[in-house]
Amino acid sequence: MNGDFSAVFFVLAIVAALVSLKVRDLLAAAALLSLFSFVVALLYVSLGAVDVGFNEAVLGAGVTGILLVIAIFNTCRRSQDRQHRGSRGSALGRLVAMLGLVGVGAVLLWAMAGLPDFGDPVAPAARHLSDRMIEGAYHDAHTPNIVTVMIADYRSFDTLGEGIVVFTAGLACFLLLRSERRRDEDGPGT
Amino acid sequence: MTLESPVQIAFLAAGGVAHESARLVPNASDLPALILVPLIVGVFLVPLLGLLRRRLAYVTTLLILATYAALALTGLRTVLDGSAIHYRMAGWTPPLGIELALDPLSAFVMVTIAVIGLLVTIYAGAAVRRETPEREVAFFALMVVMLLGLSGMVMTADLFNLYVFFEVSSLSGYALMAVGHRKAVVSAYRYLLLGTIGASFYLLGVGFLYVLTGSLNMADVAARLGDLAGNPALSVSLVFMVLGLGLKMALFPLHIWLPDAYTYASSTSTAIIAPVMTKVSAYVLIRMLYFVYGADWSLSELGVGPVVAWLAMGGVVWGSVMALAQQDAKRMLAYSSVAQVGYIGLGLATGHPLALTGAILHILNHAMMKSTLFLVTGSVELSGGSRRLGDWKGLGRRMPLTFVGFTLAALAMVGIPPTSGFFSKWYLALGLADSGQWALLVLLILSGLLTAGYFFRVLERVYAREPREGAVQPAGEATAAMNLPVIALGAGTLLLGLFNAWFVGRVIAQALPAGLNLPGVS
Amino acid sequence: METVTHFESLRPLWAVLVSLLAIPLILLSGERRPNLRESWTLLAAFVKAGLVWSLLPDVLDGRVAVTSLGTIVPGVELALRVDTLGLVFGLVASTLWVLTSFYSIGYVRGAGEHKQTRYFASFALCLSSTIGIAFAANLVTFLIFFELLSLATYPLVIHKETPKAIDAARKYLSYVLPAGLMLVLAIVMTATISSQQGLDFVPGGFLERTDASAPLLRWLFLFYILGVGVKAGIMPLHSWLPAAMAAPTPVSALLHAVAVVKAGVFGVLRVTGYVFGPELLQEIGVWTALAWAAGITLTVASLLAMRQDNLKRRLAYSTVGHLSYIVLGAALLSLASWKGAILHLIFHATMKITLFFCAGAIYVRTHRENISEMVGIGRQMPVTMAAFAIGSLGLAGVPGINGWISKWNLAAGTLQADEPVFLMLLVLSGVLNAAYFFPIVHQAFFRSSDEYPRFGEASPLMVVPLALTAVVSLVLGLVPNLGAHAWDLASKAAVAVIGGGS
Amino acid sequence: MEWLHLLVRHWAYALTVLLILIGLHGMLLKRNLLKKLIGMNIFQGAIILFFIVHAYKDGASVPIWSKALGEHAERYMNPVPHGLMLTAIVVSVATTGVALALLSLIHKRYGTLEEDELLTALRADREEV
Repeated sequence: MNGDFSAVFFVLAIVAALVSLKVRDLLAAAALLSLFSFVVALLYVSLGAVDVGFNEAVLGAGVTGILLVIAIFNTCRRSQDRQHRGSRGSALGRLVAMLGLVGVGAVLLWAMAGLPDFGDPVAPAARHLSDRMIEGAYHDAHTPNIVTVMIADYRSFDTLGEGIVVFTAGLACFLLLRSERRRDEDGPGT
Repeated sequence: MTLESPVQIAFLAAGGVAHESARLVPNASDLPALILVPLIVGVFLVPLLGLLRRRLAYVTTLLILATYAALALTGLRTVLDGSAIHYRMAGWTPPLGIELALDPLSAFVMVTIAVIGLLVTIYAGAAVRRETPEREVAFFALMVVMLLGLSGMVMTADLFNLYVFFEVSSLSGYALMAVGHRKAVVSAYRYLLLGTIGASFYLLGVGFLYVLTGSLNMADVAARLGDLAGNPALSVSLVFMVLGLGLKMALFPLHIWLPDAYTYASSTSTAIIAPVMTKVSAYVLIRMLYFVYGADWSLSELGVGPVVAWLAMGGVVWGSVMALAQQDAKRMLAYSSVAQVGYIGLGLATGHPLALTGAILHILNHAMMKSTLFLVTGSVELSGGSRRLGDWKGLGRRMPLTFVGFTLAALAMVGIPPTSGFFSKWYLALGLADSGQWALLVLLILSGLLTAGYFFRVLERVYAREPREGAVQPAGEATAAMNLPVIALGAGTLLLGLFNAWFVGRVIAQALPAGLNLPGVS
Repeated sequence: METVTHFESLRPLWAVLVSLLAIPLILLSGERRPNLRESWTLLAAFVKAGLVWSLLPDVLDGRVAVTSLGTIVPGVELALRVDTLGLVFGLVASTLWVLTSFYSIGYVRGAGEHKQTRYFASFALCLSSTIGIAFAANLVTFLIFFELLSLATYPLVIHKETPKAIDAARKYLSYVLPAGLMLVLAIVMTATISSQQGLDFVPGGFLERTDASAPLLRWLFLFYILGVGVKAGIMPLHSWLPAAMAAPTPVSALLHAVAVVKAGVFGVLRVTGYVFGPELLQEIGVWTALAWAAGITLTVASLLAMRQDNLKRRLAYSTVGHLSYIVLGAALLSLASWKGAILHLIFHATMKITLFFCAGAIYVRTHRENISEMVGIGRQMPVTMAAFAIGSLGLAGVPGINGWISKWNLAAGTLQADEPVFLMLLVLSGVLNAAYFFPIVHQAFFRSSDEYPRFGEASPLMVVPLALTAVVSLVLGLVPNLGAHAWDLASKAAVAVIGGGS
Repeated sequence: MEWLHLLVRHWAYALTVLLILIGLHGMLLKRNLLKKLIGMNIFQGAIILFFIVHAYKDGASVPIWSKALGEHAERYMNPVPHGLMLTAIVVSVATTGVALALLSLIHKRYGTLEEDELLTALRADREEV
């Protein structure tokens, strides 16, 4: 795999993200978000994370996109993205938010000096746990895909949690959307 | 592959239970997993039985939480000698696999969650049916899910696993927060956005830690941090942890989601979420600061301690002042939560064993007080009253039992001895004094006045005023099932206060991180 | 110095608990069975007084009863210990509660007060806290009961639930709660700097010069005085007290003339004598500040008292002044001044409660509160007004009544401490006392008014207690050592704190 | 100059940071609630990317065991972040699902997803529970 090749996907992803936040047609924005996810999925693959890439393509680009589109059809298509009408509180809020963004960016860039180089094969993360998994996975589980061994065996508890998260989302939607149906039967809310 | 783990765990649980019945003694080494089993089973069992008969959901939840509470108490008793039980999920040694750790601190928080969860559930039987009609099954199931998520967060010794359970509890929390008042959906949405930022910041912090150490197990990470002290990336990881957890625990000024969310959610939602959700985040922060990063480096050397301490104090003052200005009981309590979380933040940021003791004690303490108070607002509303404090005049005579609980909890909030509220502040104050933080000490003491201001205002109305014409008044006393938890929790604050020395000596002294020892406790 | 032995006993604990246990019984009896309810109060009052009195022989023999209830915070026990000073306060409060209980019954029934159950329950809680304060063995125990007392008094101040009462209650809280917090602050600081672990009260003080720098100790002393000084009515912290006169008169009589304010004064004695101790106070030099605060308070309060037309308010200002006598005695740190202070703690209680009882009796009979409306009342309520005369003469320091003895000792104390200026203030204040009390007595007996219908005395439930306290004041003035051995107790406590020599 | 060096060596990280900021910007400053959600997706995607970027090893292959590569750890990408992020992606989609349920409720109740209009509507909504 060639890491430098992924630079292209990076740039594409950034463009897709920016445009998706910019456009006022929400449907287009949703489509662009799907595109973003898809590009990111390609990026994952180009970085050697095939499983994550597939997952992102299916869930990120696919499921999220579809959910968004359904939601948009149920609500409204246009985003006004209007500049707020200058209430002082919200102007202050924007200022604080901007400052927060700048702060987060600065802090993250400052961290750069302490991080191992991109692609460094002897970085701590590349050695400790990683080595033990790569060397032990096939031996332990007789499955060639190390990531599969990891999520299904070494860290199966995470996967249980993941299952519960999905289940929770289902329950949450049930709790929320069911209520609305009842309200409709009662008559439209004001 | 998703199915494999529940099966594994169920198998494990069956094994554990069989073992137990054979020897009539719980097998202590299985306890960490065993405690979670009822909740994991409950997540699936509650909706399943609920589909059969709606009422079964409530009963099942009650049984499951009772089992959970019993197990959590057993767990606490087992580790009170200061030991810790480590359980390897699926049998893999950490850091390869995920480890659950039951030590005095996690057992203590677990018991807090369990007890509050159980008592609120007793209350919820009637309340949920009224507040979220026809959706009790989902409501109770989500409640169990949330408690599972929180318990997972408390027990896991793995940084990423903690994130997963973080999200489990958050997602169910968002949903629970969205039922209630019509406006609740909007506040829940805001909560979701900010909560996601919080969780993601935490994840980012984990990312940095992983990149620097190559490990995810807390103990392992802590051991491998040794020579990284000067690394900016390590500092940044801590910053994001504090920001992320600060958001979830509503540390000032990251509390902005809280007042609306607590005000508009249904009374049961608030009563279950307000006491435990922010506290568990505080607990995780304690874990990170003291057990992973090490307090010497994180609080003192990096200077996070003073910053968080002063922000927390800012939260105490701001929350109290805002609470003073509220006319809506729930909103007042919500702001008071901001203030009370400030006390916890203050204690954990000071780095002094006594202050940390105060913070840990306040976790339980505030959980009890706040759930009592929110339950009382719920009782008033469900009995036909209003949340407007102006309409609370004369309620003391109309709902005498309910307001016994309220009064006890309010006095504890103000910090009148011998309620527990006094003692958590006492330890905080001792810690601040001993570490020479005079300014914070004086502010801490004076903040009690603000709290007194908004609670005595209510007590005066409740007991010494006549209801005005046309006030929305409750029909009468709440039901026994609603009053039982209220009184039990209110009395709990008194008992915890009277026996705080025992409690601190037996439980919290064991829960303190190594190197921090309480003076006067052997 | 004689030897002191300690012995375990549950009597101090029962003395605290007995009125606490009466509360559920009072609540259960409720408004529907007032006689049963009141019998609980009376029973508790008698048992409590009996328990406290039973400790008197022990204390006189130098044996100190101790009850330990286990650790309350690490290193500090929740413990009761009946030392001489504590017993003095306990005797005063518990004995007067018996009389006040009878009087209360007469008063609330006569005045037709509402929510009488809450009233009696709160009263019982107040008494438990007061005895707890008296017997507290260490600072933390003291603090717990001190705060409990603040809280328990609140329902009594707000009792009438009129706008005036509500305002008074707010004012009361806004004084005593910050004070309580100051006390917490002070105790936290003490726990941090002191080398003594248990924070136990020690005659002569347990703080030492080496514990902290002098400025810090001065701050600490200030926080203590702010903490206990509000209840002790030291100016400018006094103004809750006249406002609290909105409460029913028995409350004013027992709590705002005896229990609550004396708890404050008692706190001053504890802090000066048992926490700091005379030596340390001399060294850091704060005693003069306290003495001046007390000296100014007792003068100004007497002046203000003259301007009050409302009888209870006048008595309240008089109380403020007399509390400062005690504070002054404590601050002067001499043997005689301490003896005088402790004696005044007892004697002022008997005299002032008489005066309040009288004010209440007049109110119940005539519904008049203002002095200007009480012209000639002595002819209709002769017993009441005779008692009033005894009380006020005593407070003014007329020989033969017990106030004279304590004042004499205080005066001697100023000379022992070589501070004659305070003697001048004492004398001046005595004159002012006379100036604001005598006109009341004079106009009651020697001026007649035609506007009165016939009133007659109030119910015996009220008249007997007030006559009794007046007689007690008189008798103690002649034989101060009778019964409670007040003189011996005061001497013992003063010697313990100041030491026999100086 | 040193900064530039750093930037070159960490270009992938720097671009990830940029994505994080874009996502956060959308969440915090967009006035449409759905746009905020899109921002959230970008933000979460960027954090996932952060992990994947740090799993990359120069000259390594995908973490699937093969005889040709043998048990030489340095020849495979770091599988740990990959496994973690599989979970994280699911979590992020679940969150989006709940958020969308909330959004449709908000729209049903208040008829708008614009923050400004929503604030006005909320202020007008005085209904007690």
